Amino acid sequence: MFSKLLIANRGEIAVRIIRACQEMGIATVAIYSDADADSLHVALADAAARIGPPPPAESYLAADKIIQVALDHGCEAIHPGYGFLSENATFADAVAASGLTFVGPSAAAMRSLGSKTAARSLMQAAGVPVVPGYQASQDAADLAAAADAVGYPLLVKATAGGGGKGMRSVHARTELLPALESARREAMNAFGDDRIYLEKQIERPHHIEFQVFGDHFGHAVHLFERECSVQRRHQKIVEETPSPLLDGGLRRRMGEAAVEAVKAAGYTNAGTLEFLVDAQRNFYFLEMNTRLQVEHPITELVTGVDLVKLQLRVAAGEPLPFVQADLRQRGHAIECRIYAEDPANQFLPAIGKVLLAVEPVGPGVRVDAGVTTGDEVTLHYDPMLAKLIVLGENRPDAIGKMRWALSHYVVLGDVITNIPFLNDVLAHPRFVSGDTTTDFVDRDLAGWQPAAGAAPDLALAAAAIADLLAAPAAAGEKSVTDGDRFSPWNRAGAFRLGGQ
Amino acid sequence: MFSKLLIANRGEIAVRIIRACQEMGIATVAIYSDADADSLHVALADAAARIGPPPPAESYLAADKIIQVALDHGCEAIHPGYGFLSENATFADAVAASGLTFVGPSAAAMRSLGSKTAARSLMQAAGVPVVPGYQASQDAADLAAAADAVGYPLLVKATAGGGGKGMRSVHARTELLPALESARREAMNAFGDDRIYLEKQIERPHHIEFQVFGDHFGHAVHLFERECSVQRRHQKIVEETPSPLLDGGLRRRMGEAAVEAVKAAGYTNAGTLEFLVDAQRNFYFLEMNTRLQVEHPITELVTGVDLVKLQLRVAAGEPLPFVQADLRQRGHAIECRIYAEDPANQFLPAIGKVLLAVEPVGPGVRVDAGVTTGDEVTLHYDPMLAKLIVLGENRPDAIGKMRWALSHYVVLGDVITNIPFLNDVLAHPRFVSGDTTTDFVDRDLAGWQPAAGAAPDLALAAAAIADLLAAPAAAGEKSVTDGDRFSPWNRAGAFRLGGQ
Amino acid sequence: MTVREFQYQTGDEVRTVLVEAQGDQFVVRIGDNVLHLSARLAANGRLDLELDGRRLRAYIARSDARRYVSLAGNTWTLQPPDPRRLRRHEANDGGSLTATMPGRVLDVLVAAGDQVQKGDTLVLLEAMKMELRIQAPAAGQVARVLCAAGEVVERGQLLVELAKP
Amino acid sequence: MTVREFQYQTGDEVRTVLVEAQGDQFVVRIGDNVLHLSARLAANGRLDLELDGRRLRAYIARSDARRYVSLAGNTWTLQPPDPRRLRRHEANDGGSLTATMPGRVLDVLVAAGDQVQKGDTLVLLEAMKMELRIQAPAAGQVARVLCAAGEVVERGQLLVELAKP
Repeated sequence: MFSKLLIANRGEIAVRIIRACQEMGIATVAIYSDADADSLHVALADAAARIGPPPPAESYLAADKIIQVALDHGCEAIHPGYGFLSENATFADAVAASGLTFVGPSAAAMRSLGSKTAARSLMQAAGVPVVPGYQASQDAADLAAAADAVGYPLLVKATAGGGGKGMRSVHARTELLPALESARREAMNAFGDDRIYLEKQIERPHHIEFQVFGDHFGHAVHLFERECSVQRRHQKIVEETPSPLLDGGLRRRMGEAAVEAVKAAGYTNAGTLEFLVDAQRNFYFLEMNTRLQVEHPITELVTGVDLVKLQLRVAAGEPLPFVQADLRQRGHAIECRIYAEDPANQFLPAIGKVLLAVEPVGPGVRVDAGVTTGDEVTLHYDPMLAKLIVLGENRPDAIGKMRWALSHYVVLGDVITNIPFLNDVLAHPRFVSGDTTTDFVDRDLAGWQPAAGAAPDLALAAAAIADLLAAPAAAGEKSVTDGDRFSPWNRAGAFRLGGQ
Repeated sequence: MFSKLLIANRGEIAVRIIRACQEMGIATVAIYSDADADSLHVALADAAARIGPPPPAESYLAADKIIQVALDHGCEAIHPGYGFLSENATFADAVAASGLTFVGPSAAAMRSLGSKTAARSLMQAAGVPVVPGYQASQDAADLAAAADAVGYPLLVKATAGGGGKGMRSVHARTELLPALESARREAMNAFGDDRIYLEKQIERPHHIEFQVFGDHFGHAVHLFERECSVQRRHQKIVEETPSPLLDGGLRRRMGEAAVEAVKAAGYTNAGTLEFLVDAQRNFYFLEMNTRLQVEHPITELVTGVDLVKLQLRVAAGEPLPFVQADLRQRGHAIECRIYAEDPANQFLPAIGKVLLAVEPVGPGVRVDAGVTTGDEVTLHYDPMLAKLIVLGENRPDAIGKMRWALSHYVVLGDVITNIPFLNDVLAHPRFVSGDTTTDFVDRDLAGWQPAAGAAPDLALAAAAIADLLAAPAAAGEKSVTDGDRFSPWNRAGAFRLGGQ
Repeated sequence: MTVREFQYQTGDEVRTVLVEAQGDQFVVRIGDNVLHLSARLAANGRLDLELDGRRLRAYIARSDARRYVSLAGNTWTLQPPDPRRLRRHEANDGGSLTATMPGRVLDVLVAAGDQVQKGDTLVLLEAMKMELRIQAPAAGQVARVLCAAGEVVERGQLLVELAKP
Repeated sequence: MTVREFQYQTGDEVRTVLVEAQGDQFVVRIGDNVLHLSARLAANGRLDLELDGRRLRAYIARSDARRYVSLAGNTWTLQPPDPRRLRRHEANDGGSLTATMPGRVLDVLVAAGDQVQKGDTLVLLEAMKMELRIQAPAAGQVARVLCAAGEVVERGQLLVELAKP
């Protein structure tokens, strides 16, 4: 096993990896941009190195600098987390070339499976159904012609993409060119690669993905599915496993297809095959993520496997410690992504200081947080504060536990969060019945507004009592009776601002 | 299901039950003594009622008052937790007589199985081996004669006992009478019942217990074992499951014996059969605890069953939702009891204010805490602050996780904790090899002293920097140079007390 | 008994709260509503309340100007009752385009005097690797451009003013 | 640069700590040891330290008189350097019996002037439902009894003084 490892990431996933390393006795080196000098992942690591200014291209995407830091600190491996450099084959090559271990698949496997377009070709060859699309050319005229052939509505997607970045939904030919341009710019900015491709939009699908794992001895398994149909802006916000849609037969067929694909490609380490499943339970391969997923914890909870530790073990050359038959799902897990964003305003990101974060604590409740009390949410990165994950005995139990946990998750400050929205998602009849498709949020929660409205009297009373307790009447302050309430004396309250 | 429930307990178990109720939508009523008015279980409940002054007899053992509070608040059930009234059949009868549901076994089953002596008789009749002993008389002369027959060393135990209270180890005849007297006084004080009995001391046994559960439809299952051999003052401090001692065959035989006993007695709800297992893997029934155990979470983590919720469901008349074949152990769970006590001074209780408690947070780490930042540990009750519980993929993984968690559990204040001791237990070769018998702490950790000793320079530096940051030089304070360091000006530090 | 007065703005309303304290018992008057509460400040910003036998846990945080209250899973931000603030909000009529998220101005595609059609993109904003188009809500003429490429803008900040056609 | 001086007692030693601060950089001198640290106070009493490229997380709590430090899983209590305190500790010679835990005195079984044998129980203490016997460490005569049944005593409080025989 490695004795020292660099984490080429930030936020909750860096924290998650650092903790796994600490348990395994692996020393950790964190990296940070100027925006993150005081953040949690930096505080928890054994050592930390500044990489550069806030923009990702100059910090968390600065491959050469990051590798140099790893070498300078005597690291033996680099864990890329998700996002940033995690699916960058050039980076994986450079890591290997510098004599370090990249915790993930080989660059070759990454190229053949990680590229959305190459993976589609590979799957088609292996007989796995794929979503109809076009990926032959980057030329605008070719793309326009192909779009007509595929038919609208369709999706413009970034070849190097993930997390909904560089993705645009196009409903008519007139929208195509602006969508191509905007998607390319966003893709270049996020991944340093502006290639795009087209994909037909499947009508109201479920988004269901399979976790796979391969080792260096030719063994591969899947760790079952994750249902990720609750999305906004093409990005998952609630995930669960098992999927309420799959039955044993479909689960087995999809899992076997996933394992076959992984074995055919000689894929090692953790990966995820995303599928769309339509109303007739046809499944279509969508893309492969050649890295750890954000939503990996729900798989950990129902399978009992620590995926980050397994990544490290497999990267260090250990064989998978189980075969497919050893694995089974137990209980029901749900993850909610706690974002700094405003669900009442197109889910646009919010920024500000987190003055107080109180994470829920209880049996079966797990919080993977990257941001906590005192931290600043800035413009520069993904606005996810934390992942709230629960394991229940079954789906209703897990929903009850998640609603409890959401109601007990306190985030105070100028930063707006999606917690009240998530609570309404969990309470929605379509979610409760397990009948969510990827258009659920757009269709059924359009125009969502927080129920809270103006502060009720009890909240005002609480604020006033807290203000009073924070600044009790000064020793010299004149005592005033009820009748005197408008005397200037009792206007010296801690929160007396402005006039009436 | 109940709509409102009273929790006749305090501390972490009251908190645990309140949280389960909140998830299930059951309103909660807490009770408290004057010593607990500001404690966590009171803060979390939907309503709370003062019962009386701190002594248990006037508060948490005041059965009539507690039942009256439950009636006044419109409760439908009472959960007794563990300790206090949880194994008091008279209380269970009184609860039932007042029209409320007692969350636990019937008073009849409690009498036949909960009494240590009645249970021994019942087990003997059912062919389950019991530890040789004497329980025929309370007369001192009879007991002395019986002690000679059983042979020394032996144990004096309280008939109503539990948690090591009212228990004395007697190595020679001269020690018997003082031990009887003292055990009786402690038993009377703790349980309101001063009856005692004698039991032969099995040489260096493992203490292994089985979790059982019965419903009102004649179904009963076991939820596997808990290895509880790490004890001090006859009280468990570290528990784990699976037991490193049991193999599949012994586990099955013990589990079947446990289920048979439960079925024979018509036992309902949660219970635990404690066994001693000697070096030859003979097992002897020791006693039955007719309630939830402190260490129930490790069973929850490896079986995926929420025992508190199951208690509530079974008490409300629901059938067990599984059969024996559905249950299996997955992973390895360990619990450490975090006590306010001084392991370097006979594990004697410590008191004081917890100025800061920071519980470890991470995947597979669970903290069931009853005491947290700002709480006062008083003289009056059991000095357990919290239970630290981890679930690992296997035993070495769980040990690594527990050591990580112990190292990240911060408790600051005058209150001394056993955390450094627990860390040394987990690191001990006998624990690591799974070879702990009930004399482990006394034999292998006798004379334990904390490694910490006097504060190292880095700790002093941290204190000084914190003091400086807490009280930076006042605006009017004269700036002094290095050469002036002994000028009175820079002696105005926040922590300047006394002279040299 | 000492009475303290506090004022908070929530939504568009300014509310006056009068508090009398006696030990851990409080009488709070808000308009005609009189609440008899017991309250105790615990660690970590938690305020334990009891009202008519019902216990509640509030969490309170404070910045210089604002109060943040969490109660039963909901969160409210209380503003200081600043009349200028109120007026500024009201000034946001349909002819002005404000930043709907905090971010960096990627590009300004119009200049003062330009004629624009409904749906035309006026400004491109970016934050957290996400791009957002600020589009014209109706046809009109650009009266003023109040931002420049590269500038960091706050949520609600005025970016472009349109003159009605 | 401003230098501040702090004194802490740990174990039996009083240590003097000199701290120079410049922003988040600190030079700490303890005896001959000079530490160059960067430090930042985070939420919840956490102090993030960096020393020679190694990052450490300390937690600090303070009462009126004491400082409590947690570092790498260990905890230390720092006392104020009070010379009277030191003397009182030293006065605890073998002839005095102190409470080994805080608790309530259940019973006092001896009176001043009594002859006792080694192992005789002098006082019964009780706390958290646990009973503890305070026994004579050697034969001798009871010089003074300093507690009474029902009294609540602190850990370390003198209960009985024995005169050496």
